[in-house]
Amino acid sequence: MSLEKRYTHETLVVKVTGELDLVTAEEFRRMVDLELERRQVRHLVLNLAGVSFIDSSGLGAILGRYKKLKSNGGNIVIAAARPPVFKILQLSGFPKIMSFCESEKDALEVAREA
Amino acid sequence: MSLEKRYTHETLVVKVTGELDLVTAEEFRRMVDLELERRQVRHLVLNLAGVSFIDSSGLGAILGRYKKLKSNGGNIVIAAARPPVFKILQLSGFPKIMSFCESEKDALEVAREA
Amino acid sequence: MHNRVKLEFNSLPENLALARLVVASVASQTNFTLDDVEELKVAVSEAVSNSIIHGYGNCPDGLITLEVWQDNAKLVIVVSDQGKGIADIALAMQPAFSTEPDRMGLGFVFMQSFMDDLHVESEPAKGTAVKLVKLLADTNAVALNN
Amino acid sequence: MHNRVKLEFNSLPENLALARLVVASVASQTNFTLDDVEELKVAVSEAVSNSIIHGYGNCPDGLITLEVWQDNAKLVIVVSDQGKGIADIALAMQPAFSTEPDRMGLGFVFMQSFMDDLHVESEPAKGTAVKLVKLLADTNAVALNN
Ligand SMILES: Nc1ncnc2c1ncn2[C@@H]1O[C@H](COP(=O)(O)OP(=O)(O)O)[C@@H](O)[C@H]1O
Ligand SMILES: Nc1ncnc2c1ncn2[C@@H]1O[C@H](COP(=O)(O)OP(=O)(O)O)[C@@H](O)[C@H]1O
Repeated sequence: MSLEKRYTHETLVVKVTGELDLVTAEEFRRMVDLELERRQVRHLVLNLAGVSFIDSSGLGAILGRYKKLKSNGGNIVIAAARPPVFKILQLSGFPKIMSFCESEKDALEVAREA
Repeated sequence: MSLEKRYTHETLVVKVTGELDLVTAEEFRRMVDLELERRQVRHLVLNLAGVSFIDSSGLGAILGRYKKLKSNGGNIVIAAARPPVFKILQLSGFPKIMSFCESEKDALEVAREA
Repeated sequence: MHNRVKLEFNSLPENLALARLVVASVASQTNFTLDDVEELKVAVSEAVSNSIIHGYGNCPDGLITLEVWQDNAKLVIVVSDQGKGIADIALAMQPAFSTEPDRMGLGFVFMQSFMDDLHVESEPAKGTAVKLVKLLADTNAVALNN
Repeated sequence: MHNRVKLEFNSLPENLALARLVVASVASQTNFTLDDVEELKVAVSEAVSNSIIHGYGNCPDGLITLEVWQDNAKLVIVVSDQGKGIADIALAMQPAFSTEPDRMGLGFVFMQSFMDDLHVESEPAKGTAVKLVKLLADTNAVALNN
């Protein structure tokens, strides 16, 4: 798994590539939390276009970041999840608590207007 | 493994994609021999650009076709083998008995002039 | 075609990807769709993660066994450990139940959603075996009985 | 990191790709280069092909065991079968020697070329075990003794 990060308008954009399982969820958690400590982050846009696999450990890592941001009035916007990954996020009820967009561009707009 | 075949000037051009091992060498053997029976083939150009793996079973299948063609005054020209595949062909002495080319186009010319 | 594969490995999280690869590789020898294979990977990832985290408490010295077999009607996966076991299986399988505060309790939910049959055997201090069955699409009705 | 993985499978040619995957997956957890991994795949493919073709005479009911373990200095692979065995190991290992007319007798040559150490144990009617050792580049000198 690899992460690409950029920061714009109080929004952290993280592009994830690879598999999000027990091993990589821990890396994801560490690397995102480091950014959350370093900067003034309200919203997190997660571009999942490059994620080929996710299981409940990966979901747990996303949900953990959601809780942190929520307590500061922020949220997560998920962009470009592939069908099998989207199916799992949906099964877990994620669409009830965060927005989903087709593209990173749309996700950034949703974050900016939130 | 998959094969793409075309026929031009008594030369059969076969583009191989995938892994050439015990399982697929047998398919390769069957499919190439079918063409050799069907048509007037003097030379065989093997485009190996898409071959990601080869072992001695794959080599054996190529060598078997070589022997058939040789007995009719023909030969095999190998095109575009990737470095790990080329290394194995080299270790086995193939460059001593057949030509190697960078591209399928060059290989066709070598076959036409032979 | 009938095939049977058994993988034994240490309870290292790094072996999760390997367990998924083995299942995907056996499943792709059969007529499973790409979507089926993705779902099998999730189910096996949950079962093996549970052996690592819960069974062996994240200690890498435990041994996990993954067995995969298939016939013309179904693919069967058994993941087993000799770890700490589950005291109350029915409780453990409830959605959102977890004994770890930072986990979601969705492992069994995913196994259940993505497989046609799920069977858990476990004994405290002895270990846990999770059996997962996926039927081939065209044989959905007949093959659950063996 | 120390890791140990054992795969048991039927002598089906379709399982060759699986054996290569398992070795590649364990090797990629260590510092092996991509070229090293390619060579490991060839060596294991030759050993497993031999068990299928020679050990079990292409009958798919045989059982083949692939063990892979690694430490900081090397990767060790053992491929074993309970097939027909080798009467004269030294003869069998000679380049271009094969008991099958349409095979090239290059299997052991490749195993030898691509690995740092190769050891064959075999007994007629009992079976064959082939041990393959690959050292990590920076430890090439020291680690062959265990
Ligand atoms: N292999 C196992 N060994 C011991 N306990 C287990 C095992 N698998 C599951 N459990 C128990 O079942 C509970 C629920 O598992 P699961 O639904 O996968 O959720 P989670 O892994 O998020 O806790 C776990 O929290 C654990 O207490
Ligand atoms: N696992 C095995 N069981 C029985 N015989 C074997 C085994 N592996 C190798 N041999 C014998 O050793 C010979 C040489 O093997 P190898 O160098 O791999 O060449 P090839 O596979 O092309 O015959 C084989 O022809 C066979 O007689």
